[in-house]
Amino acid sequence: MNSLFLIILILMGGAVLAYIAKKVNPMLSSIVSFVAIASAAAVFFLMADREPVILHIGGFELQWGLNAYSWVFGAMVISMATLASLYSIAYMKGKDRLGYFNLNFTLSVAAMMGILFSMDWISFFIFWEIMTWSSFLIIVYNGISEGKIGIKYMIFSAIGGYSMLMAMVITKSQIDSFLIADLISSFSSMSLGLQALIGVLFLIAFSVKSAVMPLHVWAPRAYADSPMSYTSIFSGLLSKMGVFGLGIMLISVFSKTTNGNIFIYSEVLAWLGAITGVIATFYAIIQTDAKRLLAYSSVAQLGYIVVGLAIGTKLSVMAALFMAIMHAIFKGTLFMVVGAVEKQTGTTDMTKLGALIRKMPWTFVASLMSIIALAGIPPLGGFVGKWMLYESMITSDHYFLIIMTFLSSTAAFLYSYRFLFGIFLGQEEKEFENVKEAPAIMVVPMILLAASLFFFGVFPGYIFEPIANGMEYLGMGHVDWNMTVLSNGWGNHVDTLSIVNSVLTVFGIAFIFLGLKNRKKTRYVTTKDIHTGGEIPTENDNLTYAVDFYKPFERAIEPAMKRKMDFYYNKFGEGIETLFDFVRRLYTGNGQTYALYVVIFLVILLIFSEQIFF
Amino acid sequence: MSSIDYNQIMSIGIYGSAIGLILIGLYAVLMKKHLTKIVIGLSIIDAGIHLLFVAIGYIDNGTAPIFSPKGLEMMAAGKTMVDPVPQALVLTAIVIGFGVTAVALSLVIRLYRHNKTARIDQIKSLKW
Amino acid sequence: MVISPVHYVAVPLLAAFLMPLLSKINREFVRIIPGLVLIYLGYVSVTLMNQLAETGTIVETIAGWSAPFGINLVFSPFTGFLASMMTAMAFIIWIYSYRFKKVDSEPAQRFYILQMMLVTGTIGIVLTGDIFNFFVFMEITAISAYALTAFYRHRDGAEAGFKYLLIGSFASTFILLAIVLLYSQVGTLNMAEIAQRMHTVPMPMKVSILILFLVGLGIEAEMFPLNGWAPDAYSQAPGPVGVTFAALVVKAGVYGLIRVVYTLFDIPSVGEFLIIMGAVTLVISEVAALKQTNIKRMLAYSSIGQMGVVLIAFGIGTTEAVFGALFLMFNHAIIKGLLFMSGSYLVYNNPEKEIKYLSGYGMKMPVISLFFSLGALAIVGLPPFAGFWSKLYILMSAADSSLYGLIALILAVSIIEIVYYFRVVGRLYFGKPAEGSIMHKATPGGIIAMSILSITILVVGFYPDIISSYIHNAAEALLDKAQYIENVLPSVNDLTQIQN
Amino acid sequence: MKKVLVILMLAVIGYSLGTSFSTIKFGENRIGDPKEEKNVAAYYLNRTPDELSVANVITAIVVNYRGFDTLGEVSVLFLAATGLGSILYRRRKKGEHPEVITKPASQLLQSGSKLIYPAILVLGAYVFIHGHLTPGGGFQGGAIIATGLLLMMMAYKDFEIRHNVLTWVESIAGITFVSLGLTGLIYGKTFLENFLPTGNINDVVSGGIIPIIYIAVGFKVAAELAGVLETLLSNKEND
Repeated sequence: MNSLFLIILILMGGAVLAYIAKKVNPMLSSIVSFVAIASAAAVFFLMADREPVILHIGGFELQWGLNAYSWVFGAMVISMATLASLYSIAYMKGKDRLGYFNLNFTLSVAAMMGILFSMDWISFFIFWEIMTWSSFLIIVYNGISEGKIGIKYMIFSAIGGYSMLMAMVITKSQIDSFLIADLISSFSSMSLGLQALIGVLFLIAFSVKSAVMPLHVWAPRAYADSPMSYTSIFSGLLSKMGVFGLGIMLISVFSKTTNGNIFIYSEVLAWLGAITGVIATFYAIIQTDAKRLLAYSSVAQLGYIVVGLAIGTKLSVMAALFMAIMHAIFKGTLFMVVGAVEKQTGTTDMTKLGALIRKMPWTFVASLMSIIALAGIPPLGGFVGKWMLYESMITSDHYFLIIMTFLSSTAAFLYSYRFLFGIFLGQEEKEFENVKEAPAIMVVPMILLAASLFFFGVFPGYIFEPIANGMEYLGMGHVDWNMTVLSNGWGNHVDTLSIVNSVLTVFGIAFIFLGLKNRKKTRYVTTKDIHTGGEIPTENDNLTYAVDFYKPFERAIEPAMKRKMDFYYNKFGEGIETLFDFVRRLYTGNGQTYALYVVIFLVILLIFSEQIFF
Repeated sequence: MSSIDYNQIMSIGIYGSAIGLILIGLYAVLMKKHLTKIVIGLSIIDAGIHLLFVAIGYIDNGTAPIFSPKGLEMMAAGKTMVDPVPQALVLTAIVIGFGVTAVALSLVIRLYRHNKTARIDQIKSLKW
Repeated sequence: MVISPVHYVAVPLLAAFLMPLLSKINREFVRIIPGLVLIYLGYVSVTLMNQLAETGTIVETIAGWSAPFGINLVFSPFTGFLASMMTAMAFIIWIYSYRFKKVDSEPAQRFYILQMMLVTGTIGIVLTGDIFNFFVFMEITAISAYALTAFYRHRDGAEAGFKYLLIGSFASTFILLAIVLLYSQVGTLNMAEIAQRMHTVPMPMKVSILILFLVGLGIEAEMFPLNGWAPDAYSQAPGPVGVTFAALVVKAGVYGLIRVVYTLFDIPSVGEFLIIMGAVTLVISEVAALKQTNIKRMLAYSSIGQMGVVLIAFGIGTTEAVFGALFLMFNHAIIKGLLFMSGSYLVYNNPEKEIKYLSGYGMKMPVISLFFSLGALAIVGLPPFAGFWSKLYILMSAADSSLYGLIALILAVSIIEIVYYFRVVGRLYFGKPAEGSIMHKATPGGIIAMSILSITILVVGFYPDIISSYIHNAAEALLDKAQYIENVLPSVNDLTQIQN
Repeated sequence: MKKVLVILMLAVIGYSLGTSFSTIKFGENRIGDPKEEKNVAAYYLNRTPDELSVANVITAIVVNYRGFDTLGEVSVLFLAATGLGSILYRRRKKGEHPEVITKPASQLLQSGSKLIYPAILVLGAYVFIHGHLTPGGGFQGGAIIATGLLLMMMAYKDFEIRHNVLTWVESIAGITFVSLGLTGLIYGKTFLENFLPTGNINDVVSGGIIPIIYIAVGFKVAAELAGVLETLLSNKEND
């Protein structure tokens, strides 16, 4: 059997088995799901063959295959998913409807792998939609806000999915083939109008999943409301499917045309990505809930990735793909961290939490590493990506974009700090006295991922290699890379290894110094322990540092934040519903009116019979 | 000459009255508020159509399509038989019309009992 | 006895006449007999479909008079497909309704008779090759439908039944009038012969007849603005009857419309008319469905909307479009059947059938809720369920005819559809359970019936080829008018007369 | 306003129906010479006397050529009766008589109906037995008989048609019809095909299965109409 087929089969079968296993034992369900994903991962890494497999379904020829480009994403998806499902065993322990959860969890992993294997639009769309509804079913799993965010997610996904469907049937009618390769090769032979139409439709489709403004409004709540073990792949991987599609469209398809219209799309998309980055960063800063903070931060990060893809030079695409992988890892880790915190303390509100560093040290280490990567500080992975992105923007003269990106990535320090401080540092709260470290099953994936961040930060070449192959497959030509050295357009080199060495040295010295200095005199107090200030706090005062953490900043940006995109969408939706409600009053309930409609219809047909039928 | 006139008069008379019946029935269905009157309107429409149907089967100087001794005699006298098909179909249509009317009346009874009124514009608990 | 298409009508009728007698022996017979009849008809379907593959279209004459003179039943790949589908669906509905009502009271016994005759009428509509016979079967369907709609006395069944009857009478009036005019023009009632002679009819007359047919059959096919009766009837009829309406009766109406437009008449501009009317129907009904609070009405409007899509596809009229339309009819039968079945159980003890009382039922009635959710996913056309393929084919055919605006419209409306279906699904699983709602445990028959439908949805979704060859033959048979005429009237070889 | 609209619309419908029918000449011979068999009507007129030996062509059409329609028609009646039963069903208390009317009818009606009731029944029977020879047939005869029953129901408070009897009559008549059709399928080749000798035209026993079917139809129609009338009449408004 073809290994691709086998992978999908294992995952789908695992999904169904997990659902059935729930009837035996809830725990077993999670384990089945993990085993399925892990064995799929084993098959993927050990024996994935790149021969396309052809299926005949419904009169269509479906092709599944694996190429260098999809391998990059496939490796990322399947390994992240394995760790997330391992984490999920402990995280979901004791919750209701585990069968339901694991079914959808495994299904969405299967769907993602399916998307990456698809070489034709039909299977692409099928897996795309499976991914959509399985993730929808998980978003509503917690039942928060009575399914409203679920509906929003579904509407936006449907807009995206149906844009893709429309684009692909139009493509089919033009070139008589559903193969992605055929679209790439014959895109330039289509008329200009169709090129524009198909291009826009595909871009909408992929932008929705990668949460580009103004199609992003579903993302923050959807990320925050799902169970964290799923969010780590929802935000880390599902959104990357949009990036995957954008890569194909922006690089392979659009580059085949010579006219300028398509260029505008890329430019517009780059701008949208940058704006998304800025806005989402600002929103992330003012969140008090750790989940929301991370969710907005995800949207912002996706914005950078889109910018990189849209600029479309070798370096920028490399940067975007590198950041995509890094983002999957660090954001996956961070959501796992939040999940662990939520599991142990029961809340993710940063104004309540604090000083968990001593209770959950391993979790802290993992989150520290990820936050460093997120903020783009060397020596971790995020730095390399950002460096390349800036450099590519400078070399391609997108100066204004640089300003925006720089603004948002600097502002990202604010929320990174808030996250770290709000949860792990500061003073202790009484109610969290007995909090313990998360179970090993949860800690291990987090630490593994954090370690990989460090590793890839030091040796980015291990990621450059597959990315470069992928880009070559997409038709970008050869890309220059080195295991530890970034070469840039000016002839200079950025040697990551030496940066790492120097940073480590500085850290090491500082650490030893601080350790020696504070050896014995540390005294830990709770937030209520402020008698030195002469005040006696009441039981209900929330004195955590994280309260009003960035108050001046919030006040500064408040007017701009007041009107959310979301607000306009809601108003629009309400307006539409009112209109629709009005329309349905056509059905008055009076049988005679219906009879009158029939006669009116008949009379209209009789009067205009010549115009209609002759 | 006179026969043409006669035909025209007959055609206007018969078609006209049949179409008239249909229109009267339609008017009753569309304008009358009482359920029973609406049912009567439906029956009137049916009657008009049946009349039309039989009328298009008529042939000048036609006789009933029955091969009884009398009928054979008339045929020998140069009369043709009228088209039997519409008559047969109308028979079916009448019976069907009866069935529908019966069901309609029973529904009217039920409606009257349920809603304590027989005015169609007051019976609209199902709407939108 | 030789298996022939006439069994589809004769055997149920015989059973219907027998049932009042047999019920005096043992009341259980009333429930069992329809099932036995439908099993037999299933056997007939299988035999005839096999025979069809060997010999081609089966034309069954009645009373020994060949085609234009007697009535005939045509079992072509097209009608055969529909008849077999309806038989299968009717059997599933029978399983579902087996324990639906206790047979202690007289109306309960009559329920089963009426239900069986409703099925017989729809199958007769599809099979007959005679326009007046078509009318008769339509009335059989209609009268049993009126009576069944008004079956429950504690609901507003009578109101819905009366509206249905009022509009349905209009339908039969217009169709009968059209038949009168048609007979006066072509002197025959056989559909094949009418098709053959249609080119002799002067244009204004032809158009008048067509308009009457369109209005009359449009009522049965639930075309806007002729569908005022439909939501009421669907929502007030007993559960199994609602399923029958969605799965069989509407299909028969659409069949009639399509048969008239495609076979009887030769006016090409009807295609555009159907597209426009289909689009209007689609939009208005889905819009009306969005804010429904009554789940059965919501399903009814959704059903009408789907018929709009079917009309659009038939209006496009290419082989691929017709294929898509027939596929959608099949899918709609199984999926909407599942939705109505599970929906009826969900609101069983809820006299207003309000959606808001469904909160949290996913925990209390997990199996039924799962069926409903599966149906919801499938009906909006999400892969990998059955509904996706038909939607894909219809969109592809629209794209081939360069109707991009239409594609956008269908997809935009699908988003509305997603909203209201997923609202219900979300509420089922994630709303807080309402106070004091009483569950109704599903009968084993109900579970079996819904399982069969769910499995069909999944199987067709994953492997549509299992059904697509039949549908393909059906689409070709429908479009090949000359072949139809030749099959029914073998003596006429002069095909030059036929204008396509 | 609505009235004006409706009248205008009716005028349009009337106008277009009128123009349609003005092209159909009243009394025009559209059949042609029956011998040429140009259309179905001519065919029926030409073949009926010889092949079916039925004098009344309409009966031949109704029962044989288009017998399938008639079967459908009978089922419509059956359905109407059944449907009525289910729509208007009321649970009766034990031993309670279905009271048809509240006030007793006048002496005139009572005596008169007693007098003509047998005559009506005989007339009805005559009409459907001679359906293949003279105008009339099963439907007409059945309707006549039902009229007689209606008369009695109106005249006498305690006149009751036993429900069981109606059920038996209508079921057996219906079964006869379908069984004859199926027998045709077995003996001949097609449903409802005539398998009996046709006899001589204008004899009472002629036309093969046609008279048998028509008699069955007569009984069925009578039983069903009576059933419908009984259901409608016995439905007092007291619940």
